[in-house]
Parts: sequence; C-alpha cells; structure tokens
Amino acid sequence: ASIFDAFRAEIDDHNDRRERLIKASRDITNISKKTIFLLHRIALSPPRDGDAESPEVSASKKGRANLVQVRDMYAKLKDDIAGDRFWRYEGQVSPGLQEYIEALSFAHFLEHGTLITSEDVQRTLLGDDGQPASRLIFPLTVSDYLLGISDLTGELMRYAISSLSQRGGRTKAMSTLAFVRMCKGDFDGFTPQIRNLSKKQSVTTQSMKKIEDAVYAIVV
Amino acid sequence: ASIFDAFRAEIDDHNDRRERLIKASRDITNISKKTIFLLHRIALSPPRDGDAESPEVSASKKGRANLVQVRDMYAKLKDDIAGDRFWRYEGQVSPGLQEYIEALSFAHFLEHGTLITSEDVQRTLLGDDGQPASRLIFPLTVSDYLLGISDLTGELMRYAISSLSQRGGRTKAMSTLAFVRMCKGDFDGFTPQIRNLSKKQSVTTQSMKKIEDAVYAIVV
Amino acid sequence: ADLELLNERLESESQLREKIKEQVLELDKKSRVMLGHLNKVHSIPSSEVPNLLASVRPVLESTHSIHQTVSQLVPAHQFWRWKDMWTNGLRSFVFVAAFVQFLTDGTLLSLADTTAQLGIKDEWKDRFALPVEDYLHGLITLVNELSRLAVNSVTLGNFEEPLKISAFVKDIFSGFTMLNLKNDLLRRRFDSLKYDVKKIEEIVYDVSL
Amino acid sequence: ADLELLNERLESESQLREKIKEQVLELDKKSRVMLGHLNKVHSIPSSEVPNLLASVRPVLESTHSIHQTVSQLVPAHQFWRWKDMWTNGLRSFVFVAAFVQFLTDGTLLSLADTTAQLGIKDEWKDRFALPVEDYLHGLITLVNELSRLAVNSVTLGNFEEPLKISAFVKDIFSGFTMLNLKNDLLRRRFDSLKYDVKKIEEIVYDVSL
Amino acid sequence: ADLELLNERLESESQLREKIKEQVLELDKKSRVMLGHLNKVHSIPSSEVPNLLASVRPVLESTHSIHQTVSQLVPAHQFWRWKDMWTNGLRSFVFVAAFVQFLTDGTLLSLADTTAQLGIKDEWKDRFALPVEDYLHGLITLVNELSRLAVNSVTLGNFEEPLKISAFVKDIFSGFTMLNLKNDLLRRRFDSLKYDVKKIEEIVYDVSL
Amino acid sequence: ADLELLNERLESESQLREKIKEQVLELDKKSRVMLGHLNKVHSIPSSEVPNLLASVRPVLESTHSIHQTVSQLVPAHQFWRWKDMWTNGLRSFVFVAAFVQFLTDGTLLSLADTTAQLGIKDEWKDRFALPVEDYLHGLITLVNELSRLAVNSVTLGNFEEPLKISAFVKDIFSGFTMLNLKNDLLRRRFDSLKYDVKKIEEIVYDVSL
Repeated sequence: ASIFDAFRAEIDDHNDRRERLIKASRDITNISKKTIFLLHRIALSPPRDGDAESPEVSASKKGRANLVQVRDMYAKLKDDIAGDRFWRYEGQVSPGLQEYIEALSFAHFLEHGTLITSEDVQRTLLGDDGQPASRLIFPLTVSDYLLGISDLTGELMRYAISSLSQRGGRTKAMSTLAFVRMCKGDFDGFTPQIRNLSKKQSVTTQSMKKIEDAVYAIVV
Repeated sequence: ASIFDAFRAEIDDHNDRRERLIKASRDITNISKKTIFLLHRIALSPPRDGDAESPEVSASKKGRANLVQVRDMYAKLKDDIAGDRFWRYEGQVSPGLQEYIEALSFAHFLEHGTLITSEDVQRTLLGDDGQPASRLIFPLTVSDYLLGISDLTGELMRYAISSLSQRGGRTKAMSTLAFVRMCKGDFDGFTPQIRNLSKKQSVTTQSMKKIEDAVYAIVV
Repeated sequence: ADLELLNERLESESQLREKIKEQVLELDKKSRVMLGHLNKVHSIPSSEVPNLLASVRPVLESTHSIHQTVSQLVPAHQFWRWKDMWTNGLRSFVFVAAFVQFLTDGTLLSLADTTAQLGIKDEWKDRFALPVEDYLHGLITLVNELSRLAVNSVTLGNFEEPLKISAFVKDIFSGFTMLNLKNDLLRRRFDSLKYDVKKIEEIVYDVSL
Repeated sequence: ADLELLNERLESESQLREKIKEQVLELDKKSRVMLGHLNKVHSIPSSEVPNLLASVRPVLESTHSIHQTVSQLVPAHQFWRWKDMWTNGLRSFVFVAAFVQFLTDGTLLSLADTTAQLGIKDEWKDRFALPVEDYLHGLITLVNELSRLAVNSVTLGNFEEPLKISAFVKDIFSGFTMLNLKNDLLRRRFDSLKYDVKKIEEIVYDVSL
Repeated sequence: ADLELLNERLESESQLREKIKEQVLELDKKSRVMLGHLNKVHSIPSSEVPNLLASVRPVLESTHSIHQTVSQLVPAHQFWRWKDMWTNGLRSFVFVAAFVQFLTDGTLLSLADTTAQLGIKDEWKDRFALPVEDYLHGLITLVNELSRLAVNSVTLGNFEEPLKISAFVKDIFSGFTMLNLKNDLLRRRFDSLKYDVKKIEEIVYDVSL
Repeated sequence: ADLELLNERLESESQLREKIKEQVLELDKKSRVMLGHLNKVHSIPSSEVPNLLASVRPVLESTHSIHQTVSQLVPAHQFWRWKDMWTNGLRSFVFVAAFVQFLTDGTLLSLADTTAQLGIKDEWKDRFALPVEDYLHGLITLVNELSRLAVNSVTLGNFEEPLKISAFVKDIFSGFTMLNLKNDLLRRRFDSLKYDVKKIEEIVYDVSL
C-alpha cells in the first residue's frame, strides 16, 4: 500500500489547491460586482461645474483602480495556476475571471465608448515585472473573454435606460444601443465554438430589444 | 358588479369544499398507512399456541376494523362528493382513496390470499343504510381501484421477504410471488388506458424481481 | 371475471371518449371560423361591424346542436368527468358571444344569457353546463381583445370606442376584484388584466388631449 | 457474422452523419452571415436597404449547391431520418428569403417560391425537401423580427413602415388562425404571435396620433 | 390560397397520424398478449414451455397483416417520418421472436430471420422496415429477461438452464462489445448489460457448487 | 481586428480538436479489441490464458505510437486542456495493462510501470501524461472485473484463483482507504468497491468449505 502514500499527498494537494481557487474566484466576483455598481453610480451622477472630466471618465478611472486588487490576487495565486495548471483548474478560475472581464470592459466602455480588446484584458494580467507574454500570469481564453463581455450587455441595458431620464440621455442611449448591436452581431459567429455563448446571446438580444423599446418610447 | 356577488359565493363554496376534501384525503392516507403497518406487524408475529386463528387472519380482522373509520369519514363528506361533485373533486379524493384501497386489499390478501374485487371495495363505500348501488357514497373508478392495488405489490414484496426468515416462509413467499406475478400480468393490459399505471407496473416488476431473487437466495 | 368487467367499463369509456372527441373537433373548427371572422373587427370601419356580426351569429347558433349531441353522450352526473375535453372551445364561445354582444349594444352578456346563446339547456346540468369559471375565462379573453380594439379603433379614426371600452372594462375589472380567487390559472389571468386596463386608460388619456 | 454486418452498417451510418454534419456547419455559417447582414436593417435608413439586400441575395443563392450536396449524401427514402440535422438552418433560410422578399416589395413569399429561392428541387423529395412546418416556422420568425423593425423604423423617423408591417402581419396572422395546428412547438409559437401583432398595432396607434 | 393548401396538407397528415395510431394500438395489444404469455415461462416447468410457445407463435404471425396495413398507410419515402409511432411495439416483437427462438432451440435469431418472422417485406423498405438499432434493442431486452429466467429456473429446480443461458448471453455480449455504438440510449442499455451478464455468471457459480 | 484574431485562434483550436479526435477514434477501436479479447478470460481454462495475453500485448503496444502522435499534437502546457478527449480510452488501457499483469504474475502494476507499458514518456508531461486519478479509475475497473473472474473461475473448476484474487484485491482496497477522496466519480466508484470485495470474500468462503 506504500504506493498509495504518494497518491495521497498528490490528491490532498489537488483538493487544497482547488479549494483555494474556488475561494479566490468568489472574492474576485465580489470585487467585480462592487466595481460594476460603482461604475453605474458615478457614471450616472450629474456632471458638476468645474469638474475636469466627465462622470463617465471619472467612473472608469475609479473602477479600474478598484480592479487592480483582482490582478494582485491573481499574482498571489500564480503558482496555483501556472502553466498547465491553469487548464486543470479552468472550471474554478473562469467564473471570477468572467466577472472581472465584465467589470473591466464596462470601465473601458465608459471612458472610450469601445470594446476592450482581448489583448488589453490580457495586459492587465501580467506578472509583477510587467513584461509581456513570457510573464503572463495565465493565458486569457477566447471563451472567458467573450462570455465576460456578453455579460456586459445586460449592464449596458440598465445603463442606457437609466441615462434616458437625464439630459442628453437619448444620444447616450443610442450610442450604447449601437454598441450592444455590434456585440450581438460580432459575437453571433462565435456561438458554435463557445459553449454557453448562445444562451448569453439570447440575453443580449433581450437587452438590445429593451433598449430599442425604451428609445422608441422616448421618440413617440 | 352585482352578478359577481353570486359568483363570489359559488367560488368561495368551491374553495372551501376543495380544502375540506384535501384535508380529509390526508387523514385517510394516514389511517391507511397506519393500518398497513399494523397488518405487517401482526401478520408476521409468530403464531401462539392456543390461538384460534392464524396471525394473518387476525391481522386482517384488526386491519379491516381499523379501516371502518375511513368509510365513516367518506359518509360524513357525502354532500361534498355526491353525484357530479365526485368527478369535480376527483383529483382531491383520489390520493387518500388509493391508499385506502391499498390497505384494504392487503387485509383481504392476508385473509383470503386473493385479489379483492372492485365490487368488494365498492361495497365498503355504501351509505348508512347499507343498501346497494343507489346508496353509493361515490362510484369507484377503475383507475383508483387499479392504482390502489398496484401500490399493494410493494408492500407484498416487503411482506414476502420478511416472511422468508420464518418457518414456512418459503411457501408463503412463493404464494405471494405468484400473486404479484398475477397482478403484474393481469394489469399490463390496462396500462394504455390508465394514467400512471405504467409507472406503477415498473415498480411492481421491480418488487417481483426482488422476491424472485430472495427466493432464489434461499434455494441455493 | 372482475377484471373483465373493468375492461368492459374502460372500453365503453374509451368509445365514449372517441365520440365526444369527434364533436369537440367540430366545435374547434367553428371556434376557428368565428375567431377568424372577429379578428377583422380590428381593421374595418365601425359601419361594417354589423355585417361582420351577422356572419358570426349563425355559426354561434350552429354550435347548439353539437352541444346537444355532447349533452346526450355524457352519462348522467358525469359532467365534470368529461368537461376538460371541450373546456377550451367553450371558453372561446363565451368570448365570442360576449364580444358580439358588446359590439352590438355595448352591454355585458350575463352568465344566464351566455348559457342561452350557446344553446345550453338547464335540464342538462349534470351532463353539460357552463360553469362560472369558464364564463369568467371568456370575459378575461374579452378584455384582452378590447384593449387591442381600443388601440386599433383610434388608428382607424374612431375616438369614441376607447371611452366605451374603458367604462365597460372597468365594470368587469371591479367585479373580478370582489372574487376570492385561488392561485390558479384564472387568478394569473386576472392579475394580467391590470395591464389591459392600464393600457386602455392611457388610450383614453391620449384621445382626450 | 451477423453482428459484423450490423457493425458495418452502424459504421457507415456514423460516417454519413459526419459528412452531413460538415455540410450543415457550412449552412450554419451562411445562415449567420445573412442574419448578421439583415440585422443592420434596424439601424440604417430605408434608402440603404436595397444595397443591404443585394449583399444578402448571393449568399442565399450560394446555399443551393450545399443543399444539392446534402441531397446527394442522403440515401434514397431517408429524408425524414436525417432532416433534424439541418432543420434549424433551413428554418432560418426561410426567414431570410421571406424577409428579403418583404423588404423588396412588401409581399409574402409563398411556400413554392421559398423552395425555389433555396434551390431545392422537387426531384430530391425523398432526400431533401422543405416541409410545410418549417416554412411556417420561418414565417413566425419573420413576424417576430417585423415587430422589432416596426419599433426601430419609428426611432429612425420612418413612420410609414409600421403601417406596411401591420397590414402584412395581419394577413399572416389571420392565415395562421385558420390552420389546424397540432399541440406542438409551432402551435406555441403561433400563440405568441398575438403579442407581436398587438405590439405592432400599438406602434401604428402611436404614430397615428 | 397558399395557406389553404398548407392547411389541407396539415389536415391530411393529421388524419394519417390517426389512422396509423389505430394500427399501432392493435400492435400494442398483440404485444401485451404475447408478453403476458411469455411471462409465464418464469413459473412453469420446462416440459410445458413448448405449449406456451405454441400459443405465442400465431399471435406473432397475426402481426404480419397489421405491418402490411401500416406499410400501405405510410406514404412513399416517409418511413423515417412515422417510425417513432410504432418503434416500441416493434422492439418488443423483436424481443418476442428472439425469446421464442431461444426457448425453442437455444439459438440466436438473426436480423434477417427476425425481419422474416415479423412478416416485414423488403419491398416496403421506404415505408416499413426493421432498422438495426431496433433489432439490437430487442436483443438487450432478451438478455434482461434471460437473467430473470436464470434465477427462476433454479428456483424451479432446473439447474441446466442457467448454463445454457450463460453461454448464449456471453456470445451476445461479446458481439455487442465489438460494435461502435453512438452515445445514446442503446449505448446506455448496453453498458447495463454487464450487470445481467455478471448476475447470470453468479447463478452458474451458485449451481456449480 | 481583435475579433479576427480570436477567430483564427478558435479555428486552429477546432482543427486541432479534429486531429486529436481522429487519434482518439483509433484508440477507442484498440480499446474495444482488447476488451473483446480479455472478456474471453471468463470462459477459458487457465492453461489458455497465456495465449490470450499474447494476443492482447501487441495491441497494447500499438497504442504507443498513437499516444506519441497525440503528445505531438497537444501544444506545450496544455495537457489538461485536451485530456477529457481521451480519458475514457486511457482509463481502459490502464485496466487492460493491469489486468494483463495480474493474469501474468499476480502482481499489481505500479503507476510508473503502467505509464511505461502505455509508452507514455516523461518528457511529454505537459502534453500527455497518466494522471493518478486515471490510474486509480483503471484499478477500480480491474477490481470490478476480478470479482467477476472469481465467480467464473470457480465455475470452471479453478478453486485457487479466488484466493489469489482475494489477497490482491484486499491490498488495493486498503490502499484506497488511505486516500482522502472528494465527493466525485472516483469516490462513488470506490464506495461501490466494497460490494466487490464482499462478493470475493463470500466466494473464498464457499470454496474453503
């Protein structure tokens, strides 16, 4: 039975690592959700005279500052997700990561009005020395990127509809609508390859229609 | 809105009656389950010298005495289930009724070793004066009869397997097995017409195989 | 022998079911025809409505003889045993009769009058009847349809119709609020009536501007 | 020996499944491309619609050769065995063809014309065909999409489009009312059409004020 | 006009469905009768088996004419469209035929012989046939039943039967092992065969002690 | 541009998946062949076992080159990304190797020796390896099979085999009890081992009488 001793250590290591990553994923989800809430609150607050930047830009900056915590958490976990381990524990890492991408892409949209690229997301996940590729904490999968962004459209729906009650809200809503339509159109091609994307695309479609209906109601 | 006043009274009546019948059905289920427990206990107790009747017969008598309570409950409810009302509230009446039939048929089997007929079941559901047909508290449907008996086979499986550890248990188990096989065979023809019977027949088949395996284990 | 008896009972029930089903298919056809006709009310001027109703009434009457046939098929005291088979059709006939009545003179067809218009006789009551519940379902369908009609009549330039509809629907709605409905389909459909009432009020508001 | 024979048959079926699947993936790609193009109709002025349609038509035509390939892969008499593999794609092609036709001249594409536009030949009928049911599914998708278009055309300032859409959709709706549908997915989708029709009528109402 | 045509097609399909259903009900009755008879094999001495089989064979033959009727109802090329309606019955006939054969001479009925015994003609192949998959389902049911028979024959004092069953079942099992099954119901049922094989082996073990 | 890049990545991944799948189908075939051979061990005298094993070993060796091909297909550090594709096959190879070893000399094949017998090289470890978990799954399958073999060897008159099996299985079982398994498939399969161990003990008891 001595050969089982070695197995025992390996299995215990695996279980511990799995637990650590599940806990970290929950913490990252919480930080990301709080950041999204913060982004809504600041971006929709009325601009004050004398402010150098628009509410959106200042929301985005504060949001991104908040999200640095997430990067630090990943850096601390890097031994648990290095190399092949990332793939072994992908199921534990993904949920938090997708929430993080959702928050990050919302912050990016508020400042630039564009879709954050996967490269930009990957760039926030470098090791301490900030060097490229070789220093990735872990590789960003196409799936996590697309599924994270897909969740963004629901937030954008709430953002667009809330902004309709403000001055200049219609323009804001129309540009948000254009963005959501683009996401919907661009991502449709990925549905066969990415699991669960098709369900999220249906949610995106619903969000898009809700913005369209809200804009319509303002027009007539 | 005055026409709605009449509707209101009618709807309230209906709701009250429904509640009464659901409660009664639960009480009847409880009495029946307790009776089944009693039947197992007495029938499997060792026969004592000097007893005039076998444990089975005495179980059956006590069980049937117990079940008179059920008949009395139905008699008390007779206005709620008279005539067409039985069909309106069939869904509320059936669950308790089927449990009652299960208990009654178990008592009958213990005394006679045969399947109680639907007529015999119906005869326990007459009005106070004990007159036939015209005094039925309600008509017994083929479905309630067959579904009630189908539940019996599970009890018979427990009964047969318990009795195998007693003297003469093998003969008892073989005759119970023959009875269960007969139920299975006879009821198969009814599965297309009776909803849910086919599911209960699968349970009967499982019970039958369990008795077969138990008898086999005694043989080898 | 007992089982054979049971089998005979089941056989005769299943034959009865087949016979009733045939009649129900006929009723469904009539229902589709009348709903098809009445659907046009949303796109024709009010002057053409009487003609439309004239085309519906004979179809509604033609259901009487089918109802009678069903009432003869159903055994005594077994109305509730078989009624699920034709409930959908019956509810849509209630809707048709009540809609026709509303379009004719703006009044609400009572339960008794609906029963009469569907040719259902009181002496059949343990074999074929119109229960309150089904009558109420028909009225809810009517309100659903009237909120649509309010919209379309304005589009066709008829600004009186929404006022008429609004008063009518409010009476029905307040009648329903008196009922102590259980948490069933009728309750859920009633809960959704609020949106129709609100929609109709908004239209009345719009045309009053 | 018998089992070896059976295994050969199972193997060749599984190979055929793979081959059909490859074609179906191609069809799905084309479907996504066309839906992607047509999606833009909600955000462009009507003057640009002809160009949009011009970009869709050749893709639709390019499905012909794939349909032909599939029709050659499917063994004689086995259309109904394999059709589930491409049903979704086929229904979306029906939608695309019917949407293009509506946007072109406002008319409804018939079943026969749809079959022709998808390049499906009558002589393939035991291997590849367009069943009635799938045609009807495509039309329901079209109505769903048109209720969205009615909303967005108003937002873009085009107040004529909802009127055109409303008349078109009413015709389809009253056609469906007459159909004797089984109690299946198609039936449930038809039941939900009412909401689209109602929504479009409300839009016509809004713009008529 | 197009929709009327479509409705006619839907109507005739639904009538056809009814007609096939009638035949399927007949087949189901015969299936239940035969299963009822064969069920007795578990409680009778082996000397009575030939009589039992003699009572089953004519019922099995009587399915031929119904199969023929179905083959005439199904439109050309539409076997795969309608087959789900009778698949269950057909699989139980395969089981019956194969069980009868095993009880008669201990051999395995081939697919071709099963087809013949069910009176299915090769010339109907685009309307009515016995697919490999359904034949295999029937064989799995046979193995399930034989594990029960092994138990009961021992109880009845017949210690030879389990040996015969064990050899027969092992052959079927090793045949299945070679098949490249899809990940579907058939695959799952095959996976569960292991338990039957194991159970039968344990019975052989018990009687060999 | 970013999306195009993503698409290229997905395309190349899906091509890779296809290539690996081809290899996996080959592995599955080999697995079926070996399981088919080894299944015969339950019905042959022990004198014929060496010949049987001789027919299995070359097939097991023939998997080496496929494992190598897979190891070359998988990108560096992506073993865990792709391994689900061949896990089932790999576990059955572990079973085959360990069963062959047991039948040869009655010893337990270690993880390292299993890895060697499957031709898996240590230098592939971030692309193709034999994880502990899969090795353990293979051992559980072996115990399942050995409880069957214990039964059948007695039937064939070999009363020594159960004793050998019993000792062997007890060692494995006590090894497993040292592991802290999570509530997953491996745990559930381990829990079911108790029944096999008990069964084998009963057989040892029977033959010791």
